[in-house]
Amino acid sequence: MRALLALLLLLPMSAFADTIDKADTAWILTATALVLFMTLPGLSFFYAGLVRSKNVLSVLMQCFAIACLASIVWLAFGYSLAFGEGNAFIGDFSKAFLNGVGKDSVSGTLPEPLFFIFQMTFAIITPALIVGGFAERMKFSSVLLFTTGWLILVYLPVCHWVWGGGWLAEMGMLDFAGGTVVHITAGVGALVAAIVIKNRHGFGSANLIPHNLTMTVAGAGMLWVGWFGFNGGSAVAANGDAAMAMLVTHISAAAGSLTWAGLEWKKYGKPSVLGIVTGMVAGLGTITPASGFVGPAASLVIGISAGIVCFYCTNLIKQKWKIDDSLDVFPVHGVGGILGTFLAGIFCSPDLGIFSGYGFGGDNQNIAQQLGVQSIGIVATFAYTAIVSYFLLKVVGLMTKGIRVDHEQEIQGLDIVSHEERGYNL
Amino acid sequence: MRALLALLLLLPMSAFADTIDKADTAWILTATALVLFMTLPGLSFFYAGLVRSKNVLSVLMQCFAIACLASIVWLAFGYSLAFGEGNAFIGDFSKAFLNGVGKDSVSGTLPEPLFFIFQMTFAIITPALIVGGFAERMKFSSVLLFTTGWLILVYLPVCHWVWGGGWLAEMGMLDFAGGTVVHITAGVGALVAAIVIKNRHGFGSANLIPHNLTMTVAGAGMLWVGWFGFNGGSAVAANGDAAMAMLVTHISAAAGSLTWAGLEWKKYGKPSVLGIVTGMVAGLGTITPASGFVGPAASLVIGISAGIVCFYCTNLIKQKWKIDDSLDVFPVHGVGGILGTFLAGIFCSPDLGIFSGYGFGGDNQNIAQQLGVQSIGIVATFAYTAIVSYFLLKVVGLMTKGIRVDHEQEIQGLDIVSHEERGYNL
Amino acid sequence: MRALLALLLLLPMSAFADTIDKADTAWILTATALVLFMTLPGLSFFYAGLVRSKNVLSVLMQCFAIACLASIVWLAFGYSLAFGEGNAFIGDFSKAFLNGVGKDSVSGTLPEPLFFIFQMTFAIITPALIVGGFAERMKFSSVLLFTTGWLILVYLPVCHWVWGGGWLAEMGMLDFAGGTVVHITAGVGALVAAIVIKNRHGFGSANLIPHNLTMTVAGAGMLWVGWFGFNGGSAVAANGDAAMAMLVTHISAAAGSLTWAGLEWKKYGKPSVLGIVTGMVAGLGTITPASGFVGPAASLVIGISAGIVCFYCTNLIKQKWKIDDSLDVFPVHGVGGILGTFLAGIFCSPDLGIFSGYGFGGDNQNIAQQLGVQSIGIVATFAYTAIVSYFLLKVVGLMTKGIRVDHEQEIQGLDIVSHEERGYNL
Amino acid sequence: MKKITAIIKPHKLDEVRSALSEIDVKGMTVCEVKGFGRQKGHVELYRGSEYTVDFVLKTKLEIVVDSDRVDTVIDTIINAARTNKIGDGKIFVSDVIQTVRIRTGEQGNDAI
Amino acid sequence: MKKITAIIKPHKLDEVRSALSEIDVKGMTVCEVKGFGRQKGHVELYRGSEYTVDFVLKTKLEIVVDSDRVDTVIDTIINAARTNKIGDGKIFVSDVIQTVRIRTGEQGNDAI
Amino acid sequence: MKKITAIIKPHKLDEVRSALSEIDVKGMTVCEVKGFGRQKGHVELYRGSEYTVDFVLKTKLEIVVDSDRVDTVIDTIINAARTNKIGDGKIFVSDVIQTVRIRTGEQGNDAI
Ligand SMILES: Nc1ncnc2c1ncn2[C@@H]1O[C@H](COP(=O)(O)OP(=O)(O)O)[C@@H](O)[C@H]1O
Ligand SMILES: Nc1ncnc2c1ncn2[C@@H]1O[C@H](COP(=O)(O)OP(=O)(O)O)[C@@H](O)[C@H]1O
Ligand SMILES: Nc1ncnc2c1ncn2[C@@H]1O[C@H](COP(=O)(O)OP(=O)(O)O)[C@@H](O)[C@H]1O
Repeated sequence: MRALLALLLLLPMSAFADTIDKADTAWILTATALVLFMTLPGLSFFYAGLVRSKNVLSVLMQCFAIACLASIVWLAFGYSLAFGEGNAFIGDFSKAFLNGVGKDSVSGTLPEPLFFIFQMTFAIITPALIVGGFAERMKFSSVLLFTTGWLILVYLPVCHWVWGGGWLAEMGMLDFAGGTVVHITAGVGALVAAIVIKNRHGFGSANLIPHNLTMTVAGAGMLWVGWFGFNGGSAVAANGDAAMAMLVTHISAAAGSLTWAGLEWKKYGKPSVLGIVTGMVAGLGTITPASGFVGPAASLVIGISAGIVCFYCTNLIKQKWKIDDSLDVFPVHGVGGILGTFLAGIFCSPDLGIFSGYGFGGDNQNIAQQLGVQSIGIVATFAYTAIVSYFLLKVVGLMTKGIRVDHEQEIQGLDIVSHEERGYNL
Repeated sequence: MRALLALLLLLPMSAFADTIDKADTAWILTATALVLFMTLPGLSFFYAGLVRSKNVLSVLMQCFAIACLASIVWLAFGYSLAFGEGNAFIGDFSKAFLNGVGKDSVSGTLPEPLFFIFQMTFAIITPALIVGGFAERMKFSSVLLFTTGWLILVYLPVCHWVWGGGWLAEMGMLDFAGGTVVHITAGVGALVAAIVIKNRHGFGSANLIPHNLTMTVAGAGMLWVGWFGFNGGSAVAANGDAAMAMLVTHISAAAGSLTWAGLEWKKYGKPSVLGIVTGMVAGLGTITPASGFVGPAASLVIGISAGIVCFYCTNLIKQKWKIDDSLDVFPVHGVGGILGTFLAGIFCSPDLGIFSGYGFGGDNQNIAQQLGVQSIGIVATFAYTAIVSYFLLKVVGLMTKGIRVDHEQEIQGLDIVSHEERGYNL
Repeated sequence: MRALLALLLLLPMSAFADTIDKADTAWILTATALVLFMTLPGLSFFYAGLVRSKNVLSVLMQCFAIACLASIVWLAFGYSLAFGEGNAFIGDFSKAFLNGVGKDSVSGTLPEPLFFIFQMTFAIITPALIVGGFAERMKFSSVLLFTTGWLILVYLPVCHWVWGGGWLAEMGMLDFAGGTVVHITAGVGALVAAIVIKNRHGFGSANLIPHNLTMTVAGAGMLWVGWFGFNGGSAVAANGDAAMAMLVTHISAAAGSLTWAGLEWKKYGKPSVLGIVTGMVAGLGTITPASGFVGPAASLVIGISAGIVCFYCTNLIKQKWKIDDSLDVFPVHGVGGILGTFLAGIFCSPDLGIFSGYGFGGDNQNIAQQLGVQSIGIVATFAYTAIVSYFLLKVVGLMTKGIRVDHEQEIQGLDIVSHEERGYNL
Repeated sequence: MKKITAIIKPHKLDEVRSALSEIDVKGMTVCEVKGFGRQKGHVELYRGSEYTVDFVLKTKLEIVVDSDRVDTVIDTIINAARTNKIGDGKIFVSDVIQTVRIRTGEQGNDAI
Repeated sequence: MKKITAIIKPHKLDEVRSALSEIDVKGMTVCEVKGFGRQKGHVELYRGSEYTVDFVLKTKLEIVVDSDRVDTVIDTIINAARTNKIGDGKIFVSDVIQTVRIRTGEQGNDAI
Repeated sequence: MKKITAIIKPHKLDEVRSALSEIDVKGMTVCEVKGFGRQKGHVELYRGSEYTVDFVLKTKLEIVVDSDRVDTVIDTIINAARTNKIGDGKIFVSDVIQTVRIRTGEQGNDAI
């Protein structure tokens, strides 16, 4: 009788032991849609509003084409290299073309095809983020070659290191939703691309001002909403973890926005809409690695830090260093990713009173150890991304006879030059 | 044996007794994203398209900044004052900064952090709605002070009265998703603001026409979709209640749209796109308080009434009374909220044949009793909101040396004056 | 004891036997929002960007009004005629005005009101798709009469044939999410409308170019995201079927996009953003009927075929046949629907190695049999739709004294002529 | 040299341009303008509020030509732009003292 | 005939147009332009980068009138457009040799 | 007084404006126009349909100056706007009879 009871008590569990949780599935189906929405139209609109109208379509086209290419690469071998067994540095080809993965395959509590597409949306947005670094001047063929190569040579390995059971995962590095995997890699990639391709013609003298800030604000709103799927979905379950991840994400975004706008108000006399949405992206990017590990009070601190640090870095790079990372990918995403990955190592600590988080990663026992691991992850990712991106750009330059359109074409604008279309015929 | 069986039959229930329902969680995670989407970019775009292009960014900025401020207030003490124990009029500070609320805290069948952010999205959109009343002429600093003060002094108490176990809740008042809490408060707040700040320069003579109706239509579509989360999510469960709430919401929106467009066609000879989307908002706002309590046939009646009543009220206020509630917040949201709160008291009755609903609130036994309660709620909310809004505007006026920009600035437009940016550089 | 155990093992099942699955409910609530999002603002923006600015509002208005009308028709008797018992050709009026359907009614594992609104979103988008065929020249009254009549006379019967247990369903025809029900009917309806109403003034000579491609790209992104709900939701469950449907949908979209852009690059020297998003729609429309029946490798083939076939058909119809199906509804949706319905009959086969799918429909045993059924479905739907659409247009022509605005009005643009509004006052 | 300024209906631009090309007019400059004249604007209604739009969209062409050709050009424009409805527009002629081609520095009739 | 070109502040357009209607000016053509003059533009800031917008939005009116009426028209414009702030704009007068109404072919003062 | 009308390539506007500021030109009015001339437009392709865009975006400057300064101004514009490619544009000069400053009522050269 006791045995029976025991058995019965196990029933609901065991019945679902190697099967899926449908509620988790419902949420991740949604989260997948939300993260795709972040790129199309979200990010592409955020970026496209910031360029001049003669280049608006080129930015939309680049984001769109990258999304398509990344999806095919992900199916062909990307998923397998990132999440396949493999070794500490890279996966293998065991799941190329989803070999052996069917409707009934399970990954955690999800159908494996769902885990595949959820992760795919991250592989889509990361190279798309880089577009902001070289906007308004790269050849379309170079864009495609560079971003595809970059996805394969940078994103897939780093994703494997951190999320695919690679060496950083083994060290207990904390990166909940991609502060390192997504934002540091994209930020550094954009910075290197901006340096290699050089500044836009007229940078520092002509008025390279946003042609349509309403478009940028639309994209910003979509990014914020979509980020709920990005961070909340990274809990890979419909539960309190997902809810808390969404909560801290939201608070950090709000805090980052207000901080940036406040700094502008103080420094320049007026807060701007571009400022507030940039603060939002900074807040969101910075909380990303920490979102599953920290509590609400900490998220407020993280958001405010994001606003301050990214604000000053943007000025530093554009005004001081005169690097034309055109849409400020590095100071916002790269710096945000670094800052957030670092702060995750502090605020995950369960011993900070109201600022406490939900515990250290791996075998780490205290903030110092965790920060050590986080720092190794940051430095390794930064260095690896910078080096690979640099050589990749050089190789692509050889393949496409230079990655930059010529002077006349830059003046005419990429919409006509690369796509024979114009954005507006009002 | 019988006992065992009984025990076993209880198992699935008891196993989840003080824990969350993951399916409900999955749906409310989504609904939260949908309601945020209503404000950013939804509502902000709906509104921004209706102003002149020199003020487009100011509207977007105001909605965005309000969303951020409301989120921080909600975390700091807003949630606690609205939903904390407290008394019949206001909650307490027991949950300030989510004190004592963690990942594992439960509220109903949801993780409490999820209930927190779901409700937060309502606290975001309500003050944002008021922007339409004073659009194109209020100082940005006054906007921030007024809306934040209003959130604290108006929204939090009324929310507590109706949803937080306050005195209206105890009387069995029915307000499913915020006809009173959201739409009446916002509508009245906007009306008072419009009266206090006075009409826009040129009101009644110059052509204060919408600068971009495509933007307004985009916002309208987003509002409709997001409203599924607003009303459907207010069932706080993934079940037939949520589905029926979404169904009646949709029907009322469709009916309101067609009614408004039809009235225009009859009265002015042509139906307009601004008319049809305004009818949609009227239909949505009006069904909101009723959405969980009424059936499909009643929703058709509610939608049609919304179209008619809000249509004539818009004319009344703008043409007759010459009040420049610039984006018609009161006639659409305020009147819709009043009408819907009232009609909810009728169509909730289970004794109306095909027009039957799902029962009265509290101890109310018949339509007369319920309408009594609904009317008390409407009048109390109207009066309280009007008085507090009025004094708040006066106080803010003292703090910011007048809430209105000067004449020259109004002519130049708030985008340059308040934010040193322009929306379009096509 | 054995009996008891057996009974208990059945418990979880039987407990939910005639009740809903909340996780499925959570997902379909979301999917419903996603599919509505496809029409408003998705499709309406996709289309509106493609017309000239003097007609932008007319397109938005038409899509919006159709959505409203279709919703009311669906409530009144549409749902009942499509999904009510009835006979092999049409349902009945048993569920008119949702008679007898309440919150607790169940359909499959869903609350019936949810099944109702999910299906309603399909009844909304299908007639809205047709707008592209007669854009920029049809009277608004004719649009309303034609599309409403078309919904009743074409959509409802065909929906019943395939999904409501009608004669095609009985033959085991495979149409997962509407390749035939939605895309063939809409494509053929648009083609017939284009032929009957004749070409736009200036077709072939004047520059009838898109007035705002950024709007079209926004709509495209929304369509892609929303299509996750369209195809993924058609699994009517939150499980591996839904996930795999979403996966193949995504891959086909990406493959269609790249194929179309690649063909342009080869043929015209440059890939265009309008090309890539058109390829996306082709890929999405074509995978739709197949999405629940095929695997990832097959979806790659389907997407590529979609890109090629729809690309050449677009040229054929516009350049060769000189038919002004203004926004290319037939070559993209109609042809895509036909192609996909056909290919579903091949790639559903479980015997194609890596290209295998998930089995034949009904009693069909092999590809030949299945293709026979698919072809019957295609031909019958094509012929029925063409004939009914033609006569309907003629009748509407009589009722509205011609379906086309006069020459002067066409030149002035429908926004002013039909709605007395202008899209942009920048 | 003379400058011919023509205000025409926007949808007539393509026809006028072709007609001018045929009589070998080599260049012109076009600007979108709003006109006020006998052709009345219209009333737009937004949520029941009437707004009178006094102005009508027009297209302005400026063509500098050798004085000899003024009449031919005017006739050509009239033929192509006329719809016989109010609002067909006007043609104004004025003197041009000097013309220079920026690229080459050529002056006078050579520069047109 | 003379052409009066007035560069005014955009928000003054409606007042100027009404004032001109009252003195029976039958037609005019309006164009949105950017002006550079004593009134300075402003500095816009995008993410901390300063961009100087040298130009100020202005509205250009072109009115062809009988030579007799030039002074009345100029006075009317000045009265309606003046705000006494820098940037109120300028009025230029030039000669028009010929005017033709496209619809009817009428010429000269009849065509105005 | 003379009016100098220059049609230039849009991206040359900033250079031309600076150059004119340096020779102390105090005011000008700028308008976005579409030009037709030796520089050909381009063909756009939308879903395989070819559309010829005959017009090229240009910027029109109007500068009223004292007659003495016409040549200096023309030279300055040419120097700043020339790229030696087809489409660099044209400069036209015409007479201005009168100039009035709206703000002050000043007339003639004082008003420029
Ligand atoms: N006196 C004028 N000065 C400048 N432009 C004028 C004048 N009269 C008319 N126009 C322009 O010509 C256009 C057509 O004139 P209108 O009086 O409407 O018709 P019509 O030329 O057929 O008599 C007007 O919209 C305006 O742009
Ligand atoms: N010399 C000029 N030629 C052409 N347009 C001019 C000239 N000077 C001024 N303008 C136009 O007049 C507008 C107003 O001139 P501005 O010097 O700013 O103010 P004010 O007329 O009050 O002195 C300028 O923005 C410009 O469009
Ligand atoms: N006869 C003309 N009348 C008015 N504008 C002209 C004329 N000829 C040329 N233009 C303007 O000058 C621009 C440049 O002329 P184009 O012939 O293309 O090059 P270029 O000046 O180098 O020979 C044209 O785009 C047009 O705006």
